Parts: sequence; C-alpha cells; structure tokens
Amino acid sequence: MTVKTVKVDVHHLTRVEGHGNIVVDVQKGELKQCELQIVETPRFFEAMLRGRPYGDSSTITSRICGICAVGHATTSLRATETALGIEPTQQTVLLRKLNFYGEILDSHILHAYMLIAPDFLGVGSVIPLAKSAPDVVLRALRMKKLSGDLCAAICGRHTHPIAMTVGGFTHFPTTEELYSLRARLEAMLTDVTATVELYQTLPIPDFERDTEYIALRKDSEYSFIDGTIASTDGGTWPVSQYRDVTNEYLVPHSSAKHAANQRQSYMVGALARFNVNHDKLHPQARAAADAMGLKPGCTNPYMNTVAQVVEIAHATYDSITLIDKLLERGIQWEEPVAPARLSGEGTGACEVPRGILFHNYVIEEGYVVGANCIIPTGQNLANIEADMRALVPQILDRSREDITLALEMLVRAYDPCISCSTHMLNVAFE
Amino acid sequence: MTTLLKETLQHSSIYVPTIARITAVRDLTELEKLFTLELPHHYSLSHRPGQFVEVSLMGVGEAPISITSSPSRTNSVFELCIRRVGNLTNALHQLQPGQFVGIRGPFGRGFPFERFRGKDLLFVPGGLGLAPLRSLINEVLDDRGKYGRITILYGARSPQDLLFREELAEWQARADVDVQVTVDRPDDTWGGNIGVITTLFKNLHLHARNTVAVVVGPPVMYRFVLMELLGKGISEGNIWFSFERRMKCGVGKCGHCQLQHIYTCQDGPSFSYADIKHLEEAL
Amino acid sequence: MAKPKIAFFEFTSCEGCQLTVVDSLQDHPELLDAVEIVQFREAMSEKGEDYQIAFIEGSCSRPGDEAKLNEIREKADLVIALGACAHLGGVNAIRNRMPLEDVRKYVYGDKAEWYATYPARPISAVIPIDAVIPGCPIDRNEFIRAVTYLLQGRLPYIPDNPVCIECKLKGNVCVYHRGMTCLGPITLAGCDAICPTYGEGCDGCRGLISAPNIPALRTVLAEHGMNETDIEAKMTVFLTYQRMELEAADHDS
Amino acid sequence: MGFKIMPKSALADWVNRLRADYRVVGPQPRHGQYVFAEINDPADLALDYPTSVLPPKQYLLPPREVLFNFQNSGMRIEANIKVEPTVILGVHTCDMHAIRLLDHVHNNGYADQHYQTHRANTYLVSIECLKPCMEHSFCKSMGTLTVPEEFDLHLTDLGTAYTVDIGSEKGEKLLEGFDQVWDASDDDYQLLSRVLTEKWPRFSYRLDFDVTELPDILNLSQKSSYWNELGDRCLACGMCTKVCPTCYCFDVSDTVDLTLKNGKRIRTWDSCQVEEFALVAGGHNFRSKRALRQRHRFLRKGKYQYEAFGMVGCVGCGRCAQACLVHITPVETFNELYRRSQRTEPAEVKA
Ligand SMILES: Cc1cc2nc3c(=O)[nH]c(=O)nc-3n(C[C@H](O)[C@H](O)[C@H](O)COP(=O)(O)OP(=O)(O)OC[C@H]3O[C@@H](n4cnc5c(N)ncnc54)[C@H](O)[C@@H]3O)c2cc1C
Ligand code: SF4
Ligand code: SF4
Ligand code: SF4
Repeated sequence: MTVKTVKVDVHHLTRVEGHGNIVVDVQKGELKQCELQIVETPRFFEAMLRGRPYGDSSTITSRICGICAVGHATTSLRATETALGIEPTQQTVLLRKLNFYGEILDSHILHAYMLIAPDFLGVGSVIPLAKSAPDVVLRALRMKKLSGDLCAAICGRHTHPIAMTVGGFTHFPTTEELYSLRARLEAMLTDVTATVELYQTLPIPDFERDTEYIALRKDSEYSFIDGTIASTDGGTWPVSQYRDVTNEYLVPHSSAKHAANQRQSYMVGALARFNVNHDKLHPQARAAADAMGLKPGCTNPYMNTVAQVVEIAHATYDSITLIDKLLERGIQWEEPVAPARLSGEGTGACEVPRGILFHNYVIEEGYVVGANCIIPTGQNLANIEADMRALVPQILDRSREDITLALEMLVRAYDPCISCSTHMLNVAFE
Repeated sequence: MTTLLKETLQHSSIYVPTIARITAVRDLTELEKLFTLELPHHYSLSHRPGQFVEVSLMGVGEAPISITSSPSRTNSVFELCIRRVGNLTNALHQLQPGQFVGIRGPFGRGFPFERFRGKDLLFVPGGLGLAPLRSLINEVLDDRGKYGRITILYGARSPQDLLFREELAEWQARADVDVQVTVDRPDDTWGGNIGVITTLFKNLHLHARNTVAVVVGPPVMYRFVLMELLGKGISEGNIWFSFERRMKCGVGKCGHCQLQHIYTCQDGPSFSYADIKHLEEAL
Repeated sequence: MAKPKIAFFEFTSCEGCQLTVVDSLQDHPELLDAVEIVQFREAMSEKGEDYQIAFIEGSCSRPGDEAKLNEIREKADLVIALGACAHLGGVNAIRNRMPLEDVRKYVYGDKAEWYATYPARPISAVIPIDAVIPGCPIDRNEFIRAVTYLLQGRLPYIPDNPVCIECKLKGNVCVYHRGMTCLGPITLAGCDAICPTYGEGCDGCRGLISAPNIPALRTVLAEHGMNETDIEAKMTVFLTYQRMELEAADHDS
Repeated sequence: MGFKIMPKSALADWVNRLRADYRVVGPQPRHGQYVFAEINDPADLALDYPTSVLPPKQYLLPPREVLFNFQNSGMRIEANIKVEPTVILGVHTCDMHAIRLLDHVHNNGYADQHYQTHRANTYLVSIECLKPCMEHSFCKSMGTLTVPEEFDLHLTDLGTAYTVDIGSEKGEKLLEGFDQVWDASDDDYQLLSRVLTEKWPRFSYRLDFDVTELPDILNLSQKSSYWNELGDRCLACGMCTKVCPTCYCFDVSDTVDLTLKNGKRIRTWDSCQVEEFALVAGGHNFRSKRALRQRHRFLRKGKYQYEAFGMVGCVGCGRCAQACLVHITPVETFNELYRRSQRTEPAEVKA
C-alpha cells in the first residue's frame, strides 16, 4: 500500500440537496479520519408538530424537503391515517401512486441528468452542457416537466403538494388532463430509452462492498407506498416496528442521525429497492437493467444511479398503466374519508426517491403529541462512511483531485438529501 | 377629436398608444427632467393647458403626465416634465433623444382659460405643480393683453428643487408679472423667501372679486392654500385646482381616479372649488 | 447590457425554492441566456465569488449563519430573499413560540448541546434586503417575472392584494363554503391562489398584506368551528415571526 | 313577434347544435355552488341554478385581458381584440340589468372596443326567475326582477317546456334551422301568464324604503359612524367587488419576456376595497381606511353610478353578501343607513 498523506476536505458538497462536508485524513497511508459531516442546521420538525391539529402534519412535514415533498406528505398521511383508523379508497390509492411516480421521476431525472451526469462528462454542472449537448439538456427538461405536470394535475405542484389531505384528496384531475398526460407519457418512452442508452455509455466506477440492503416489499407490486420492511440479509418487519430496523444513534459530526440494523450499516434507496424487489419490476424496466448491466445482488454503490434509471423506466411504464386504470374507473369527486377515532399511534412508510422514509405520530384527541420522522439519507450516512473507508485505500495511488472526485461521486451516487436528514428522533420514545 | 386621438382609434383600441419620439431631454433638477416629444408625421397634440397624456414604456407601464408646454408655443412638439419616483418614471429618466415612448391622449378637460380673460390671475404652484401650471402660465403670457394682473407664488422644498429656473427668471424680469418664490429649506446661496407657500400670502394684495386663483401642488398643500384664498375673499368658483389621483386608463373606465360620481381623468383633473366642495374625499 | 451575475445561497430551508428555480428552466431555458449564474451549490460545482444579485433561500437559525449573510450583503449589489423561510422565517419559526431548550431536547435528547441553534429569523432580521420573492415554495412564474424586473433595472414588485382577489379572479368557490378555512383574506397574493384552487385553504405562506384585519379573521375562523388552539395553529404555520413582530409592536405602542 | 315553445327534452339537442358554431357557456354545479363555464356536455347545464359565484360579466370583461401585444420594445403594437362568438345560457334578470349598465359605461365617452367586441359577439339567453334564488337576493327591491330589453332570447320555465321570447335578430339566429321549437299556442300563453303572475308573491321586498330614495339616503349618510363599524369588520378581501356584476374597475400591468423586447399589457379586475387602490406616488392614499373604502363601495353602488349614468349600480343579486365572510350585506347596510337617517345622527366619520 502506498505510504501517502492525503487530506480531503470538501467543504459544502455541491450538487446535493443540503449542506455536507467530506473530511478524509490519511496520514502516512493510515486512514485517521473519514467522515461525511452533516452541517445542515437542525430543523426540529418533530418538536414543531406537537400540539397541532393532526391535519397540519402533512403540510408542515412536506417542508422537510423540497425534492421529496410528495413523499413526505404521503408518508405523513399514511401515518396519520393508520393512527386514526382511516382506510383510503381505491381511487385515492391509485392517485397517490400516480402522484408518487411523478415525484420519483422528477427526482431521479434531476439526479441522473443534472447532478450526476456532469461528473462523467467532465463539467461542473448542467449549464455548460446546455451549449455542448443541448439535446441532452432539453430532453432532461422535457422529462422533468412532464413529471412535474403529473404531480400538478393531481395535487397542484410537486414541491409542497396541495390537494393531498388526510383520507383522500381535495382536488381531482379531469379526464382530459389524464388523457393528455397519458399521451405525453407515451411520447416520453423514447426519452426513457435514450436515457438508458446514455447510461450504457457512462463509465460507472468499479467498486464493490457488500452491505445490507433494506426496502419496502409487497407481493403485489414494486412497492413505493406501504408494504413490509425487507432486508437482503433476511428478515421482514411490519412498518410499525421500524425502530427495530433503524436503531438511530447520534454522532457529533452530523446533525443527522445514523442508523444500523443487522450490520454496522445498511443501504436504502433505488439500489436497495432493486436488490430487494427486482422481480416486481415492469418487464421493460427489467430489460433496461439488463441493458445497463445492473443485476440483482449488485454491491456497487455507484450503481445506485443506474438503479434510478431503471426506476425511471418502471415509473413511466407503470404510470401509463395506472392512468388506464383510472380512466377505466372514471374519476369520482370523493370527500376525504373521515377518521374512525381521534386518538392513536400510527407509522407510515414509503419508498421516497432516496429510500425508505418513516413517519410516526402519536395523536390524542385530534392533536399531535409525539412525532418522529426517519429519513433515508440519515439511514444511509453510516453506510456512506463505511464505503468511503473501504474506497480510500483502493484509490490512494491517485492524485488528490481524483480521490476527491471519486469520493464526491460516491456520496452523490447516494443522492443524499441532507436538509431532509437533519431531524432527530423523539427521545421520549426510547 | 384631435389628430392623435384619431390615430389612436385607428389601432382599434383606446388603450393602444401612439409612438412618439424623444427629441430632447434636459435635466431640471436632481429628480425632474424635461422631455421634448414629437408625434409621428408631425401631428399636433392639440392640447389645452391642464390636460395630460398617458405616457408608457412597453414592458414597464403607463402613467398620467401633465403636458407642461403651452399650446401657444409649440405645435409639432410638446414637453413633459417628469419626476423620478417609481418604476415608469425611473425608466423614462434613462431615455435619450431618439428613443421612443408611447403616448395616449390628451385627456381631461384642462383649465377653462377663456373664462379667465379680463381677470387678475393668481397662480399658486407647489413643487411639481409648476409642471401643469407652466402650460397655462405661458398660454396666458402669450396672450398677455387679455388678462389683468398676474401673480405667481411658487413654493419648493429647497433652491435645488426649483423647476424651470430660467423661465422663472424671465417671468421675474417682466414688469407685467409679479413672481414670488419661497423655499422650505434654504441653502447658503438663497436670498429669497423662506417658509411654506402660505407665508407668501401675508403681503399679498388682490382684487378678490376679480381674481381667479389656480393652485396645483401636492395633496397636503390644497387645504392650507384654500383657507388663505377664501380668507382673501376669492369666490369658490374662481379657485381652481388640478387633482392627482391614481389612474390606470385616463378614459373614465378603470375607476381608480373616481371621486364620488366624478372621474378625475375625464371630468378633471382641473376643478373649481365650487365644483368639488361638496364632495367628501376631494380635498 | 452585460448579463447580470447571479448567485444562489441557502440557509435553513428545504431547498424547494431553488428547485423551483431549476423547474423554471423547463419553461424558460432562455433564462440561461439572460443571466449568468455564478454560484448555485445545489445544481452546480462551479463557484464564482463575483456576483451582483444574490438570491438567498432559508432562514437564519444559528449564530454561525450571520457572518456568511454579512459577507453576501457586502459582495452583492442586490440581495433578494427567496421564499418563505428567507422572507418570514417560514415553518422554521414555528418553534420560536416554544421554549428553545425544550425543542432541542425533544429532538436531540441529551446531545442537544452539540447543535448550535437559536430562534429562526427571516434574513431581513440580520441584513438589509432589497426585495422578496415570497411563497413556500416560490411560484416559478413569479420568479421569472422577478428576473425580468431585475433585468429592466428595477426591483420585483408585488401588488398589495390579498389572496382572495386572485381566488375570485379564478371564480373559485370559496373554501369556507366547502367547510374549510383559509387565510386568504390576510395573505399577500401573487400565487394565483393555488391552494384554494386545489381545494385547500391558504396557510399564509406569502406573508401578511400591509394592513391585515386579523381580529376580524379570527372571528371568522371561530365562526367556522375552530377553537383557540386551531386558530393559533393555523396562524402559525408560516406567520409566527410576523405575528410575533406585530404583537411586539402593539406592545410598544 | 310571438313566443316560441321549446320542450325541455329538446334543450340538449339545441345546446349541441349551438356548440358547433359558438362557445356555449352556462351555469354548472361546482362544490355546492354554481359557476358559469363552457358547456361540454348539455347534461352539465343547470338552468334552474340559484346564483353563480361570478356573474356572466366574465365573458364581457374577462378577469384578465390582454389589451395589446408588443414586439421589438413596442415598435410594433397589436391590439388584442378577441372575437369569440359566445352564447351565454341562463342569464338571470338581475345580471341582465347589470349588463345593461356595463353596456352604458363601455359605449359612452371613450368607447371600450375590447368590451364592445366581446359584447357584439355575445348572445344573451336570459331566463325568467320564478323564485328567489337565495337568501341574499333582493332583486324585487331593486326593480330587476323583470328582464330588460337587452336579451337575445329569453326563456321562461313552464314545467315541461320553455317559452322562448326572441329579442333580437341575434336571437333569431340561434334558433335558425332548429325544428324543435314552435309557435306558442293560446294555452301556452295562458300558462305563461299564470306562471308570471304567480311568481311575484314569492319574492319579497327586502329594502325598508323605495329604491328611488336610495341615492338620497346615501347622500345623507356620508358622515355616518356606520362606515366605521363596517370598516372594523371588513377584511378588505375585495371579494364583494370581484363577484359583483356591476363592478368593472381594473388595474393595468405589463409583462415582458426575458429578452425584454416582447410582451403584453394586461388589465385585471381590481377592487376598491384593497389598500393600494387609491394610493398615488408620493404615498398619499385617498382612501386609506377600510371605513372609507366601504363607504365608497356602497355609495358607488347606490348613489354615484346613479348620478353618473342614471342607473343604480346595484342590481340586488346578493352575490357580495353571499361571498362576504363577515356578513356585510347591501340589504342590511342600506336598511341600517335608512333607519339612522330617520334619526339625526351627530357622529362623524373618522377620516
Ligand atoms: C393628472 C395627473 C398628472 C400628472 N402629471 C405629472 C407630471 O407632469 N409630472 C410627473 O412627474 N408626475 C405627474 N403625475 C404623477 C405621476 O403620474 C406619478 O408620479 C406616476 O404615476 C408614477 O409612476 P411610476 O411608475 O414612476 O411610479 P410607481 O412605480 O407607480 O411608484 C410610485 C409609488 O407607488 C407605489 N405603487 C403602487 N402601486 C404600484 C404598482 N402597481 N407598481 C409599482 N409601484 C406601485 C410604489 O410603492 C411607489 O412608492 C401626474 C399624475 C396625474 C394623476
Ligand atoms: S378560498 Fe380563501 S382566498 Fe379564496 S375567496 Fe375564500 S377566503 Fe379568499
Ligand atoms: S367581501 Fe366583505 S370583508 Fe371582503 S372586502 Fe367586501 S365587505 Fe370587506
Ligand atoms: S352590490 Fe352586491 S348585490 Fe349589488 S349587484 Fe353587486 S354583488 Fe350584487
């Protein structure tokens, strides 16, 4: 091994959501320090929910994150609905899923094209690409716009959704809107293929480290909303037992908590979902995975973006199927389902773009008295650091710039959502 | 109907302006500039003193501006004195000769100066109020023989804020006009009157019965000057104002300038005190 | 005119407003021709320190943020608050009404002292600002409109209308008549009444109009079945900071 | 010209026929209320609606209307005058009176070509009101319970059929070639006359005085302390003016694209109830208090418009009362001012 001294200090990682630093200190070949520091300001969402009417929870927690606001809102609603004994209607379930796909698409397209691709194309952002590869940028914008419009038709907008409420929706898309979205999704399929082709050509770094992968699983479908928690190390848990899975703990260099399950760390996100649920993918999405060389059991974290591209294909194809179902049933204006009770505890779990998200609320007489949100990026932090520790010795022979880039690309591959992750759990429950 | 108005109507909407070219821009003070404008094909604006035009810059907006030039002086061009206070006026101040602005109008009734003939005239401009009054003053001076004594009482915040200083000097130089100027805040060079405009009324002697007073200034000034004028015995019908209101159309539709049942843009902006004294909100 | 150099910064926020800026490119890719973006950490690695216009997202919620804010103020000709967190303290200020220690302990337990924080404030409480683009998140059309204003050399201007005005322009059935409640009558418009249009009452994310009749609205909310707790909750999703300021001013007078 | 009869069963066919040549709009249910919107399916049309959120003025004076487009920084300007032949079905008589007032305002002085063009291309199919549409309407008091002559077609519901009164050539055109209408029989005339007679007692007078006294009552009330009471309650939300069929004030603003060269000038419905309405540069606000703005609103409705145009500016539709969250209503306001004007009242309005 090279006897080398390298210090890497990436102060405020770029092209990620939120503020994080990478600090690696190698003294004479020995790794002294290897941290992903989360320096985002603490947000205190759980504390702020206390004492509020239960209906406020989804409005407020959607503000945890601008990218996965629909994910937070959906998870929050599921937690509240579980607590209050509300069973959403079939139409609500379908609309929520379609809406969710809108966000998955929006976020994955943003990540794959605007945050990740520049690294492979040797530029610092998508802006120079607008000149050098305008067709790629316009394709990304076109796909992103459709994803956003999908959410807009259902809930008003994807950043901080509006029409989503406990028990259902307060607004419904029109049949014409659904037809038009369907036609646009059909037209987007060529863009999806082009995205897969683009990712076939990108040199994804070789790096393997075996770890535990955790995702929600359902027998019926590639699960994004609800399900059972499943691990590639074996074992399943009902979402109500999420604490047994996440085991959050605090570390001083991060305002976000770390998590561990059966090993020192685990990974959540697109790659975890793929590893757990690849058998449930849409056939076209499976074909895309094959084309990009992504196989179940993949242990290369850099492949997370490739798994996201697979999910882009899945979400596009399945959105078309969902719209067909909705059109067949016909959209009904339904009043939200009323609560069966006003007190209770409930957990909601969804696979948001970056992995499994939990919200847990305790509600008494209609007011929130306890809240806890566990965010995917928080669950990934320990795993990212473990990857960094494994990676650094393998690349020590490279220049400092290259090491830095490799580390940045590693962290970016996880698509961390740092402002999301800076929450802390409710110690009262410990 | 004026030629410009005909031109405007050819565009088939009263809201579409005609493009006028700036032929000259002159700084009057820090805040005010004098713009000389020319209509296409040298059309005449054919306005009356006291009327205004709607001036616009595409993409910025439109605002009512009094025509400061006298119809007696210029024919193919007209002048606007514009104070920089906001969006449009800031943008107008950036413009150079040769550039274009949109013009609609002239709008409003203007001053009924024919009815002032044979009378003594007392002009009381405060601040930017001189801009509309200058049009009337020059109209009257160019037809000097038709009017009696002429007095101008002009108040500004400071000597630097005085508008049309050369013209003021010309008027002051004339034997047939009595011009008095006061400033609220003097500087070292100032040798004239100090104080608000009402202080000029102390030594004022006039034939109340035969005097028409025309007052234009900021809203706060009107009540005070009015008290002085009524105190001197000038009749309500002989006291004239020009009102400023928010205006978005100039043609009696947008409702912003409505003063009870009156639309300031169409029924005014000049009113006699007798016209409006019964109207709440007028003064 | 040379393209203005603009930079984006974020403090305590969800970055949704900056994402909305990215989204605005979907309909206005020509934005990249109109301005030169020199710093936008969320979307680019290039980093220029030479900027004329700084858009700041997020509220100031810890002492350490102040130096950076001052530095931005010094470098930029214009500082513009982007979104509710920067404009009003946003949802971050909800906790301002709660005992701070309690809040920290609730979330961080015995490790509370590891994490610096203090009551969340709008950036105008720390440095002078030139304009705001309100909203949670900002409205992308309003953002583009604001940029055209800046390109014209003037500051973004938002008419002092309540949301009801835009709501009624759209012909919406008032959500009060649908059994819900709404802060539209006291909240600054510009969002095209998007929440009532999608069947939810306004939460006040754009801040108060210049002369809100809060007591009258409280009566309305009570008439529509809200108790004191609910009314307070409704009025403190986004308006905590502004209302605390109003209360302080009332107290002083 | 005599009345025609159209069976209700023919309505859908007629609407579908009209849709081939016109934009057809009419009242439709929405969240427990009714709105005017384009009729895509005749089944959506609810001609027996109580009242609508916005009046049909939205088709004559669109809430947001582009006045003109400009290119190249204004060196090219094109007026935006939209010709969109539109049939409005089911206009209540109060709204017909309101349109009459709008016609007067926009045809006189400087004619507004935008309005005129919309108006010329609008076909008004009004409908006789046979029962009060809601608790807040007071059309009988305002004299707007019968249709003015501006209609193109006027319908009266006879149970299984409508009588159709043809008011203009435009109206005739709407029926051209439609064979499911025929001349009314004597029986139909008798039924119509009975229906029209029976409707009157169903409406009550809501004002405690005759409407002709309204301008004078308001004149005497200029300094009433009642305005302060309203000002305390009013939210200044402006809804009352937005939903009013006789309000037409507007604001004007420009938008440009990012090249700053091309754009449009737009007018948007404005409201005298909002803070900035009468603010001028320099910061002086001629109606800075809610009390003064409420006074302006009611005096404009009951006095100023009458003085300016000879028509009362309120047609008694009651929409503002329905919209107002703090229950400020014209009926109560006018009656209260009437009551107070009967006593002499010393209190002054705080300016
Ligand atoms: C009959 C008449 C004659 C006039 N004659 C003259 C004259 O000869 N010379 C002259 O200089 N002025 C004259 N004025 C005044 C002139 O019209 C105003 O100063 C002008 O409208 C200011 O426009 P602006 O766009 O520059 O200012 P604005 O940008 O409108 O700003 C002025 C103030 O209004 C506020 N404001 C309110 N609404 C808006 C909005 N929608 N957009 C932006 N800001 C808003 C701003 O806060 C600001 O403080 C006259 C006015 C009238 C009615
Ligand atoms: S829904 Fe809200 S914004 Fe709309 S009119 Fe009602 S109170 Fe106003
Ligand atoms: S609707 Fe009521 S509260 Fe709103 S402005 Fe009108 S009177 Fe005031
Ligand atoms: S004032 Fe009220 S009742 Fe009268 S016409 Fe207008 S909305 Fe209808």
